[in-house]
Amino acid sequence: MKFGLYPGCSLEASSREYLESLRAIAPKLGLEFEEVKNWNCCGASSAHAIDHLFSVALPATILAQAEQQQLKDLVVPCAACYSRLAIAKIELTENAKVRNELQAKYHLSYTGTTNILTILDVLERVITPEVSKQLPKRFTKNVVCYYGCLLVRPQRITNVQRVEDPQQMEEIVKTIGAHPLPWGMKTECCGASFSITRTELVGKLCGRVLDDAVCRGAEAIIVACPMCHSNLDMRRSVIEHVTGKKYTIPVLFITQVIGFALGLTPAQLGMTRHFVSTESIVSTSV
Amino acid sequence: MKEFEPKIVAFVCNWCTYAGADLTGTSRIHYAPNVRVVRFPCTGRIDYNLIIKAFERGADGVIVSGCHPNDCHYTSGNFHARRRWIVFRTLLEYIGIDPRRIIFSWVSAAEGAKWADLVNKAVREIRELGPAKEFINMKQWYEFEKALGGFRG
Amino acid sequence: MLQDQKYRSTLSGTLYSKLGIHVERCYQCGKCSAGCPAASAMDLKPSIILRMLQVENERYDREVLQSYTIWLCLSCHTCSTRCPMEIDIPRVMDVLRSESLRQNLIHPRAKDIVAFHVSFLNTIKRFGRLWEVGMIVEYKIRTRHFFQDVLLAPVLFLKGKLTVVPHKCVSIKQLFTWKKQESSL
Amino acid sequence: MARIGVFVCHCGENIAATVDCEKVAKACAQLPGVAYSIDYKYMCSDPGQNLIREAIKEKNLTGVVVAACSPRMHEPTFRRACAEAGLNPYLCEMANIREHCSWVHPKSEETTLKAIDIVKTIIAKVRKNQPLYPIKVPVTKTALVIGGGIAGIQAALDIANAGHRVILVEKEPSIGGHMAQLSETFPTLDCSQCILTPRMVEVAQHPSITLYTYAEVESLTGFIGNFVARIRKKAKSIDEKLCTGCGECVNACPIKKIPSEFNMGLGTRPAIYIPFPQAVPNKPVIDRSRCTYFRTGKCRFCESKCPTKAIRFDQNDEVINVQVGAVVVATGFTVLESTFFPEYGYGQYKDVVTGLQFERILSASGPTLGEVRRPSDGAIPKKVVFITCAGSRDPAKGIEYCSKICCMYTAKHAMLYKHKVHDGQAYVFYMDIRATGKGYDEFVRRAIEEDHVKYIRGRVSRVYERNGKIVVCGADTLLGAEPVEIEADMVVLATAGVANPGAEELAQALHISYDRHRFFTEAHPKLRPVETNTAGIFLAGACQSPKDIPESVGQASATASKVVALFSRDELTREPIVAVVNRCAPPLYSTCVGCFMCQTACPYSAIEREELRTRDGTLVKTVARVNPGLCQGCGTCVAFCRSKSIDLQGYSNEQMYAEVVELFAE
Ligand SMILES: Cc1cc2nc3c(=O)[nH]c(=O)nc-3n(C[C@H](O)[C@H](O)[C@H](O)COP(=O)(O)OP(=O)(O)OC[C@H]3O[C@@H](n4cnc5c(N)ncnc54)[C@H](O)[C@@H]3O)c2cc1C
Ligand SMILES: Cc1cc2nc3c(=O)[nH]c(=O)nc-3n(C[C@H](O)[C@H](O)[C@H](O)COP(=O)(O)OP(=O)(O)OC[C@H]3O[C@@H](n4cnc5c(N)ncnc54)[C@H](O)[C@@H]3O)c2cc1C
Ligand code: SF4
Ligand code: SF4
Ligand code: SF4
Ligand code: SF4
Ligand code: SF4
Ligand code: SF4
Ligand code: SF4
Ligand code: SF4
Repeated sequence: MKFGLYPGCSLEASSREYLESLRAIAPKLGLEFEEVKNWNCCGASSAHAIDHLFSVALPATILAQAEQQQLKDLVVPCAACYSRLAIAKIELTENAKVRNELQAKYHLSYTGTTNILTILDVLERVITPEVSKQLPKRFTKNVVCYYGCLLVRPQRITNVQRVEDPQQMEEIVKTIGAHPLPWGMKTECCGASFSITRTELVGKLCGRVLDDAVCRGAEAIIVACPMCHSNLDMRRSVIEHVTGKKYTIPVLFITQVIGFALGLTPAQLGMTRHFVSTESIVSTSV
Repeated sequence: MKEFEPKIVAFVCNWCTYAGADLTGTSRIHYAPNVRVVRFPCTGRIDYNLIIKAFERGADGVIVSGCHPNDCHYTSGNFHARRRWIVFRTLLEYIGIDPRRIIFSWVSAAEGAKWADLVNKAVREIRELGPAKEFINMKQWYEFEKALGGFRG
Repeated sequence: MLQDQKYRSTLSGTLYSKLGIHVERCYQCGKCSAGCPAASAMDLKPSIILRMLQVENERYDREVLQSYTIWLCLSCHTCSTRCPMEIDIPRVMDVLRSESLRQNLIHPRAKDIVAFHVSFLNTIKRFGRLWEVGMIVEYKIRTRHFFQDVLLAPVLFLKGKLTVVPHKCVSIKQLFTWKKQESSL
Repeated sequence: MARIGVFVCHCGENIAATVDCEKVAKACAQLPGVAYSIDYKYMCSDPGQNLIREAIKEKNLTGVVVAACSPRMHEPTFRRACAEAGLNPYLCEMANIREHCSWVHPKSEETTLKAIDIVKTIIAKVRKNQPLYPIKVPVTKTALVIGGGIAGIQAALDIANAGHRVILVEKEPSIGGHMAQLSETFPTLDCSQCILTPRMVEVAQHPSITLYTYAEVESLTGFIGNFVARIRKKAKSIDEKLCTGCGECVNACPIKKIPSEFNMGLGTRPAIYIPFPQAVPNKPVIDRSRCTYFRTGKCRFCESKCPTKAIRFDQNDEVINVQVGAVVVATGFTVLESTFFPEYGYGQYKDVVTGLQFERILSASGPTLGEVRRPSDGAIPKKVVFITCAGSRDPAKGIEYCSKICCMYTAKHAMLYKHKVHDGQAYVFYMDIRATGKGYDEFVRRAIEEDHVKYIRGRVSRVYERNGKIVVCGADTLLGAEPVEIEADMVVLATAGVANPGAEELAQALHISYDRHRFFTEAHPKLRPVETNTAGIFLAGACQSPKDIPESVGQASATASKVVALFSRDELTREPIVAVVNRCAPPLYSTCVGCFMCQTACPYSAIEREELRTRDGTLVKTVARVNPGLCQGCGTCVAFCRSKSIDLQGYSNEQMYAEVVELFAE
């Protein structure tokens, strides 16, 4: 199955293990990616914090490029980028004023033919019951799936079912043998882009997430967003400082756990890049 | 020179606007004498052919007024009237009647003053438009009616 | 007419005429403030912001633009997802931020957040993509938070998470030239 | 040639001060068809009316125009006078030269001319008036009451006690409705069962009431005074005549774990069951969808245990047609379930319950026998949070209205909880407290002041489970919207009152209208609150909108008085202001082309289809026919008919055109 791919900035830098693991599992799942050429940053939370039209212009440039490459389905692994692109797509298709303005200024000819998909949308399609039966390993752990905000909200953009208690990630991890636990922090915010400017706030919000995960008996937190990951993993010392507690629970990208079940090594999946050791979970899995 | 005094026909419903106009009387609020009231049970009863007829016979303006939305004595007659009016409006110019000559309003049984205002406003506006001398091509109108699928019995 | 003019000049007038957001709809249930992850750190809770906008007077409009809250909003959409009156609060915050910037009413404690956004956008402006090293250096210069996160950097580097040379993409240069000319909403 | 009499009234000075009445009378005398024209000081006085009566006789009048005050004031007076003199009353009309002329214009030539114009148009109309005769329809003096909640029970008893027959149809195995499920009732805290059960028994024993439980109305045809209802009596699988209600069968049934509807899923029942101990009738039914015998063909334990051999596995549904003269719809409402609330956990948490479930928990006959114990582990909850407006006043959830009863029952719940768990703490999150009945606000104040229930103004954002506690995240909007987090043992949602699942279908079967929330609509919100748009069908209780018991009962008695008033006569007389579709000689039969535009327009579903046939029975065409029992005379159909085949008596096209044309006649 072939998809367009927009990696986004953080997948090339602070969360490169996400992209590495995605690229590692792709051939085994029959996935092929064509990257959007010469892509630019989507603007993340800074552009719309400052200027709305501009926050549409950045992703619109990406979408126009994707369309030029005739990428019908564009997967955007970063939840933040996904959200920006999806919002821009809706603005461009529904708001004629914005569309015309952008068209006039940069001759962006975006017609809205590209579907924008999250990583979950893609994995859901390829991890069929057949595939799951043939997996060399099983990831039989108690896990909690953490969606954060942007994979589910605003619902108008994401069209996700059960917005307060989504099940898409759970369904995927179940097929590789994991036991997803019900928990209360699934869609709470991790502090997102305040990682640098308000680390304390991030520490507090992530503390609640880790706390609930641990209380429920989870052995790992599964995520599908680089921001969630870096806040929960990289900012662990801040979290511990704010909450005054120690947490050893590892945070894994969904692509990494799937990679594990496909028999890839932790190094191939970039797990060595994590701040919080994944040793425990990898060594005790079968 | 004496000012032009328009002749205006008001098609009103029995339950709201007619009663409202009664209240204008009981409150002794004076207003322009140019309007003649024709009473209907409901604005829903008002056939646009009657409006055409009024113009054909020399009216300079027509007021159509009934109950406020949701206040209709017959629950929905006024909605039907409104809907018909929207269609009718587009046909008016076709037969040579300035749509501004028809004034649609809601006057409830408690709005005596509003009735007086409505009449005065109608007289003022239609006086500005001048006498209705536009040629009314009735033949064209009847053809139109026929084209709409009906026939005049 | 005068009334209309006055209405348009208030923030809620702007929100309504430009975006169709009707702040009058807010009936002050407080559900947004109740679920907002950043509320505890905010000076004015989201529902209070809405209330102040409803009043439509200069003083409150100014206080709103000077608030810390608008910069603390994470755009997490928790509030709007649950708001019974379907008010797009994060979008309101977007507008308030750009208005606060335009009128230069930024809350003193939020200056570093603004600096972050500017550094971020400057990096994109220069390279088309985010280059974290470059951005953080600029941010630190702008805010003088030189020592924040210094311990993190070497680890990041060791983990291969910091790139020393920026990736480049130049196709969006023109976005910025245009942006300078008219920073409209 | 018409012979019309014109009577111009001075109304003392009221008219004569500005209008030259004599001149009006003289001008009218010149008009074609006018046989007599006179002015007089007070037309409505006895001598004035006499003047008319005598003129009718002496001058042989065929029509009367009284130029005086508004017809809304004295039309009945003068029509009666005409009738007394032998003239069909509908040949008399009034010209309003007082409210519409003398009172609103100064004394002037012009005012008099306007008065003449006004009288002229009415004369033109009267020239075209036809004698009309009041419509008479016979009345079947039996009422159908649909729904056996408190509203239906009250209506049935009131009608039956007035001496009329009642058929009460209830879809569940027992009557009682939601009131039977309640613990104690605000504002007096009397026990619901105690005040309801005697009424239920009275219904069962009343000689004039026929009770059909486990039954539904499938369709209703006919019109006021003359309805035919088709009722499906679902098979109960027992012979009610033989069954003594001993309950042996119920004990015998091995299928015991079916969630009990009556206990809102908090308890269980067998496949053969009596919904609750005080049920009326107190006889079981077999739930065929759950019964092993009906599913697999084996079991019949109940049958073997029945001492009177009353079980009937082979019973079929029975469909009966009944003739009734009036219908009272009292099918009540329901409340949203907690699964409706994503932010409160989609009903996943056992200790997040609805108000109705909490009623069962509080009820002495409920699953916990009246002890407050939470569903998950039976522990006594020490901290209970009540969340009001759950789903109500929430346009995002599609319900913008206030459910009206929940503020009150929440105060009641918190109070009863405190009475039972003295060391417990109750919190109520609210947006507004709507306690507008007699003694209602005092009741809420008591909860706050005497029972120390903590009221927090704010809407809860989220509820989730943590370490066996239910965490409630709210904000106190009276403290600057400061977030509040409470770790509760139990949460009660005052979920919105909504229409019954089958409300729409029932409304369609009965031809009554309903709003976008599927509550049935009244004919007029202020002045006809218990009637529907369909004459002869009335509304009682919460099927119209959420209501408390006093209101439901009040409305039920109001419907009963309407029904009894209807039944007080053998025949119904109605104003003949109704529409008619023309009929003419063959080969045309009618100019109606059968487009049925009129049918789509009629707000009262008064237009039916009629097949016109030749003598030998071949179909000529299908045309419209107005059911005069249903038509209210709005005339909307007339304006819709392009072939001008339907006309409104009293306001016919001929009459209306004559008025308009006369205005401009030279
Ligand atoms: C949690 C809660 C607490 C309350 N506490 C109080 C209180 O303390 N005091 C107070 O005054 N009020 C209280 N109320 C309100 C009270 O329950 C209602 O006012 C009352 O039940 C309305 O009566 P009803 O007969 O209109 O409707 P219902 O009680 O709903 O009865 C309707 C009946 O019609 C039947 N039915 C439905 N559809 C059909 C059909 N198609 N054919 C035949 N039958 C049908 C139903 O089975 C039911 O028996 C409370 C309500 C709730 C939800
Ligand atoms: C400011 C205001 C605004 C309102 N607005 C609305 C509204 O918008 N919509 C709405 O639905 N309701 C409204 N209401 C409520 C409405 O007025 C009442 O519901 C309604 O008038 C009650 O009617 P009633 O016949 O019970 O009492 P009343 O209207 O008070 O009539 C009682 C009659 O009895 C007479 N009377 C008194 N004592 C005696 C006696 N001993 N012997 C003989 N006769 C006696 C009185 O003179 C009076 O004529 C409003 C009320 C107020 C005060
Ligand atoms: S949730 Fe919506 S309605 Fe409630 S206070 Fe916030 S903005 Fe207003
Ligand atoms: S979008 Fe902003 S205001 Fe709304 S809940 Fe998130 S942080 Fe709070
Ligand atoms: S009939 Fe009317 S106008 Fe004449 S005296 Fe009586 S009230 Fe006055
Ligand atoms: S036949 Fe059905 S109702 Fe009777 S005992 Fe068996 S399961 Fe129960
Ligand atoms: S055992 Fe027979 S008599 Fe007794 S309740 Fe059951 S059916 Fe009725
Ligand atoms: S009655 Fe009270 S709790 Fe119920 S919807 Fe109305 S305001 Fe909310
Ligand atoms: S609208 Fe006129 S022609 Fe059509 S069905 Fe009705 S009566 Fe007949
Ligand atoms: S007059 Fe009104 S109620 Fe009567 S049939 Fe016509 S539309 Fe229906």
